[in-house]
Amino acid sequence: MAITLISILALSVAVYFISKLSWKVGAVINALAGAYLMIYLFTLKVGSSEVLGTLFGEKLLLTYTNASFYFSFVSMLVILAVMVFAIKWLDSQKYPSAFNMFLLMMTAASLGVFFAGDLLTLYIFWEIAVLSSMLIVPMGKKEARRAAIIYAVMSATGTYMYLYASFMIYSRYGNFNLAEVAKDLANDPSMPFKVTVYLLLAAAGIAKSGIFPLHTWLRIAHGNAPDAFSAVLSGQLVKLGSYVLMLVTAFFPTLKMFQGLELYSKIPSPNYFLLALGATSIIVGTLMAIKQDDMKMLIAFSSVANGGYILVGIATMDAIGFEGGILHVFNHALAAAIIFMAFASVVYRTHTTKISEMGGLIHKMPITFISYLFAIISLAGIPPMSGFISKWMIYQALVRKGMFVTAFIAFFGSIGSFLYVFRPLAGVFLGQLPKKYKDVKEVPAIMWIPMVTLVAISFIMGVWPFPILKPIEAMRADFAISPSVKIADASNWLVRGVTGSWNPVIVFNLFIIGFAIAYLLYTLFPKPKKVDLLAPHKEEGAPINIYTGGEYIYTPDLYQYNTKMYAGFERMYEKHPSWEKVLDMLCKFFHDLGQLVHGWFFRPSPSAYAFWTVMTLLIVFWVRW
Amino acid sequence: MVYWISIILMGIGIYGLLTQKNLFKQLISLAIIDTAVNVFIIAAGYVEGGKAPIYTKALPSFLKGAFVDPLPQALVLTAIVIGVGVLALGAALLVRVKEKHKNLDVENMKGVGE
Amino acid sequence: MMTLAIAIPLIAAFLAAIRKSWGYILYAIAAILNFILSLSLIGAVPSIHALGGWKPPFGINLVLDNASFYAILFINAIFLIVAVFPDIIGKYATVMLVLMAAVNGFVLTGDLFNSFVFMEIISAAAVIIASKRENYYSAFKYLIFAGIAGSLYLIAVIFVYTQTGSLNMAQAAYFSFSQKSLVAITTLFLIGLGVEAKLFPLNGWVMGVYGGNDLAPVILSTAVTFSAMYMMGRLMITIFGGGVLQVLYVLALITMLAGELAALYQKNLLKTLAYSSIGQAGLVLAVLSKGKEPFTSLAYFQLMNEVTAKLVLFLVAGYLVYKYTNLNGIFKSHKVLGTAFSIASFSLVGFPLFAGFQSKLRIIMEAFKGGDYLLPALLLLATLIELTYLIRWNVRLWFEDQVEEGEKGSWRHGFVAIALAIFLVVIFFFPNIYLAPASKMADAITSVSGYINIVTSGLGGM
Amino acid sequence: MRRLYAILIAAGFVYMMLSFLGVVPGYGNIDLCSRVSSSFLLKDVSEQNAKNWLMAKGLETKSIEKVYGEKNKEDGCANVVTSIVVNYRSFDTLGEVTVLFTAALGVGLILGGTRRKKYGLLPNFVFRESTRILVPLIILFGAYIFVHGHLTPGGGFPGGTIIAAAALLLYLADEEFFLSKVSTGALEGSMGGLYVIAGLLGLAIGGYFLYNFLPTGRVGNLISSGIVPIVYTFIGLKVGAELSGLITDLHSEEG
Repeated sequence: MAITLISILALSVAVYFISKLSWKVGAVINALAGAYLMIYLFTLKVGSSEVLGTLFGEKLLLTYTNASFYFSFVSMLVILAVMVFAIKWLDSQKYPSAFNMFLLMMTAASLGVFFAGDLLTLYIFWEIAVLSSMLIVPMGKKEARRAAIIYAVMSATGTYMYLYASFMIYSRYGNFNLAEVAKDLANDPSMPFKVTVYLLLAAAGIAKSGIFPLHTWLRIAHGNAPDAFSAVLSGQLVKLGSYVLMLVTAFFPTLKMFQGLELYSKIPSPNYFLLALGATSIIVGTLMAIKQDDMKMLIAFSSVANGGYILVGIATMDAIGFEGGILHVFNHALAAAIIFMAFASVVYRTHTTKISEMGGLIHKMPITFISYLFAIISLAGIPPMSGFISKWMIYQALVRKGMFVTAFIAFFGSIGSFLYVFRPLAGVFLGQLPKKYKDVKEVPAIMWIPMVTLVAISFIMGVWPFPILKPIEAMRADFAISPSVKIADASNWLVRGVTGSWNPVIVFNLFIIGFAIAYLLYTLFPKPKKVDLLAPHKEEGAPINIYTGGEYIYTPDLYQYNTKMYAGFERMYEKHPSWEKVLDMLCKFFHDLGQLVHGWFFRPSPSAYAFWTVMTLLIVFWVRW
Repeated sequence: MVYWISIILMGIGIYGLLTQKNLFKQLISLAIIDTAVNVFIIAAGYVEGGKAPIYTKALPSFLKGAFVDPLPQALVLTAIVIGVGVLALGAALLVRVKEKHKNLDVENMKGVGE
Repeated sequence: MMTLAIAIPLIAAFLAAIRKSWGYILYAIAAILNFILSLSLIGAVPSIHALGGWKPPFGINLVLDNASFYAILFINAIFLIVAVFPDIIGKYATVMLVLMAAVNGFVLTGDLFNSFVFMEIISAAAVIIASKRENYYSAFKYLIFAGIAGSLYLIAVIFVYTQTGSLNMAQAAYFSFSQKSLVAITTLFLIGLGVEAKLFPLNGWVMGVYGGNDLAPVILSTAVTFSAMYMMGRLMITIFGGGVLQVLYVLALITMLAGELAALYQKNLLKTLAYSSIGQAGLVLAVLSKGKEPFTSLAYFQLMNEVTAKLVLFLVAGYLVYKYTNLNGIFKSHKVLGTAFSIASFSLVGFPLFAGFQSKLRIIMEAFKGGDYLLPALLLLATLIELTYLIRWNVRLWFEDQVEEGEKGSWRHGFVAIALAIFLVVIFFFPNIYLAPASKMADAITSVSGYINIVTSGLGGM
Repeated sequence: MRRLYAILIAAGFVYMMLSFLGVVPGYGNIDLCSRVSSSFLLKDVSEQNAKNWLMAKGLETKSIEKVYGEKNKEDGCANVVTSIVVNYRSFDTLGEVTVLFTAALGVGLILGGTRRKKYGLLPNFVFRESTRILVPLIILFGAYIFVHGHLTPGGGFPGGTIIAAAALLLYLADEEFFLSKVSTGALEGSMGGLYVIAGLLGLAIGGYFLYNFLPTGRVGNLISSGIVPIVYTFIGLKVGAELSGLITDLHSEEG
């Protein structure tokens, strides 16, 4: 493992120089490397471990577990798709060589995070992943420069808390090794220490997966990053955060650690705290996503909400909830990746991300449309796509635990997701095609093939989820979360829940039948006639004799139905409190503090220098004499 | 006593640095502090009734209490020269400051933003 | 032999005064000779040189132990690197030669008054260097600051003399001061050295001096800072152990945060980096003030990393700031410089794969081992702030839309910057390149009896 | 208000220094035998056991010895301050010279004029003519001071300063007078270089930098104390040249 990771890291630098000669070759090498890593994952044996090197007298350990396999597999699925996608897409970019280098570097580093056997290794790879991804972000739109900074700062906030906690652990147990630390934590008598460490470690995951207090970077970073890279950000990089959250809540025996702190339904209060954060993220993400006019920001907020689902699922520490949360990692990764790639395809052709400026692209880009359609079905959790199964599992757990408020929030998020995923669907693909896009073509095959492949995988896993549930079950067994319960029952085609079971095959068949009937009806009924938005006018933007409410219409664009699509609903929370403003205030505070320091100590005249010299002297004298 | 004088001189120098708005006066205040330190050093080497440490016909040999400590005097010699160097450098800088910022008064200097 | 480290640049400086046009060539020759000389001194460690043949404590002696050896090696290496840039040095070659002699003397000397003299030469030379590019007012402010500090330092020296009866450092280290006199002496020394060591709130000059031209930060934030930090360790730990170390710790922590906060606010590249070097100095001082072994070596390790990174940053920044008026996206035309700048800033922040990671994480680890939970927390907070502004600058210099047409860059800058940047990566993988010297330095600094032994046993030696 | 605070702070500083004074022996009440300067006075540095000194074991008490007029008394300076400045602690003096050199250099770099600054004030006839008479005398006096530095109060620094005073007088007396910077620079540079070379010669001959390698003669004689008068001559000329150069810089303008 060590050699592979290091050589891929080294290769990434080589790729830069190769890409300088021809970025296409670089992109192909990237894709080949990605494919190799994908295959490599299957050759590794679970449980094997390797020493990467030594640092500060501690061994840097790489351990390959079921969790590593699962998360790496999901990551590689997304990254590989994007890498293939990028072979063509990169010609619309300004920095193809650097993109190739950092993408490959980030890939290796993320795998390193998943393989890490101790806290320090995880930190190192984590930082490399953050750094390399942070350097891709500003290649996007103009706003992306700021996005990269916000991303770096938020991420570092979490990471440094994590680092602090790691060293707290090290100074107490003399060990970074995850397995050992888990054991030590289980037997540690000091509750404040455990809670502190738990929350600090989780902070890294919270920052990375965009859970509530540190979620604001997602909107700006995902929304402004290079389009295809948003797929990696949202589909893969955010999952690093989920991985850390899984480590601290499930791998560390939290149930045992926090015995006596149970708050509600046998969930310890620290876990419950995370769960509450997850629930908050669902609300915030959903409501904010509905408001967005920029399709990428919309999906960015949906990532916040889905990160919340994952966290809620994992934090329940219930067999089915945990599996649901972990399965949701897979589902959301795929869905988000497809959606962002579909958007990237749209932007590749139309050069805009504003929903209200588009429409009717279904006629021009049907394959992209189909991919997007399937992805949002999965994202919104509608059968028969795989997205439904994970959400269903999370609901099952919440209901069984009797956590009705959280369950309600989860349902609410689900309904909200119908609203927000429909907005780009209607605004971008359906409706009227603006005249300026009448020459738009479908993207080349090299770009739609990865999308369609991911759609197919997501679809198949929706019908037959047992292959992907197998490693999840193994993970659950590793973490000893109700090991007696069996959820995936492949022989009976059942996913067993608490209040009932889910038979994806039957449901799929029913859907196929329903779809067949619907299609039949569609073909039988007379076809609708295509008319212009404002029927009698001849040229776009030049209405003749069109009026409504006693006035002529000069701006027909505003009468486009996807302008302010959910205005009625949005009005209900128009004056919502903004967390971003709070964070901005925090930034301002530090900035002002800097100004204060600058003005008081660094700017003034020699008199002030004399003053400070003497004052320091006097203070030292006063303290020490 | 001389200690006191030197320390009070230092205080005066610091007072000057704190209150004077004219840069040249501040430089002079710095020179006052320098001088005060020199006085302090000389005082640290004084022996009651001692003479300058030079052997002459009248004082041909080392008697206890006959000479003051010569080392501080040597140090002061060095310190004075250093003080002169600093003063000259500061004065030269002030010539240029005056040219560039039009004024030596801290509050009326032009172009000293940031 | 070790006197030559001072004599060579000094005689070169005097020669350069005769013919101004020889300045740069003499500087280059002296820098090369001095570097070779300091390399060859490794055989002479540990030894002393009694100047004029007068034994310590009567005469002045130079002490070459592990600490001063590695310090002058590092310092002369920096002077050698700077010698690559005749365009930066310009007509300041003579001053640079004096500065070289003074810094070497400051590090090597084993006599308190002599160290004062060298400190004054350093500050005089530094003031002149600071006045480059008409930066007169900042230079004047620095002069006032250095003047006050020098006076206090001198008073402290005299205090030591009245107590011990000599000016020798080894004797002062041996002498058992009363608690009160120890506090008085160390307080005065703390302020005296604090100005050069950029201790809060004595570092008001830094912004103006480092931010005012391209030569001052390159040499003052590296070689001079290094010598000041060396002297801080020497005086506060070896000679006057105890004293006001706790006060230094608190002040250093404030320095760290204040510097980083001010850098966050700053909009000018050179000034941002100037503040950043204040913050870094605070970190080094805080670790140094622990006064115990693993910390001392880590402090010097961190210092070496920081100085190397800062050298790259200031070289690149100084070059660009005076070439263009608007720096947005300028790295698009200067890719090599940009890469070096980014690597150095990442190293400063402490990202893995770069040298800063090694030192910062070790500091955190040792602090936790020592039961100090405050230093790591503040260090991480400072790092967060540092990351914010460094990333901001990196993004701006790389990705903003370029306003000015890029010109052809200077190969000297590119070569040196990228070589040092690669060196920073190498240090991540082989930290012993810096860590071994740093720990040897720290051993020499923390061992009081070792220092006294070198001086006593070296009596009569070269 | 500002002044009140300033007074308070200055008073605080004075109070602090007064408290610190507690650790210093009282004024005039010091024991020279506990300080190294007693050995400088006795000129028995090389006979002292330096190790004992370092270990704070104190001075080996010796009987009172006649110094003046004796031969081969270590450095052989009658003026002990000079013997410290130029011999025992000659390295400090080298540093001191360097400070002055740096300052002169700095003033040159900062002001950097190439032309005499004219004030438009014509000095009167008496002043101009008397200056012509005085200048050689002043220079002679300066030379006397630094040549006799090892016997009488004074030495290189005062001597050099007196020589520079002659230059100042010339500047004041004559609107046209302008010393060439090349000459002062060459003088100070070569004198400084000679000082270092003298030190290096000591290193080559005696094994120590700044070693006094000449016979020291009889205390109190003009030709005595080895390299001390020679070095003081270097210093005197150097300081004179430097300060003259400084004055030149201050009286010059660009153009």
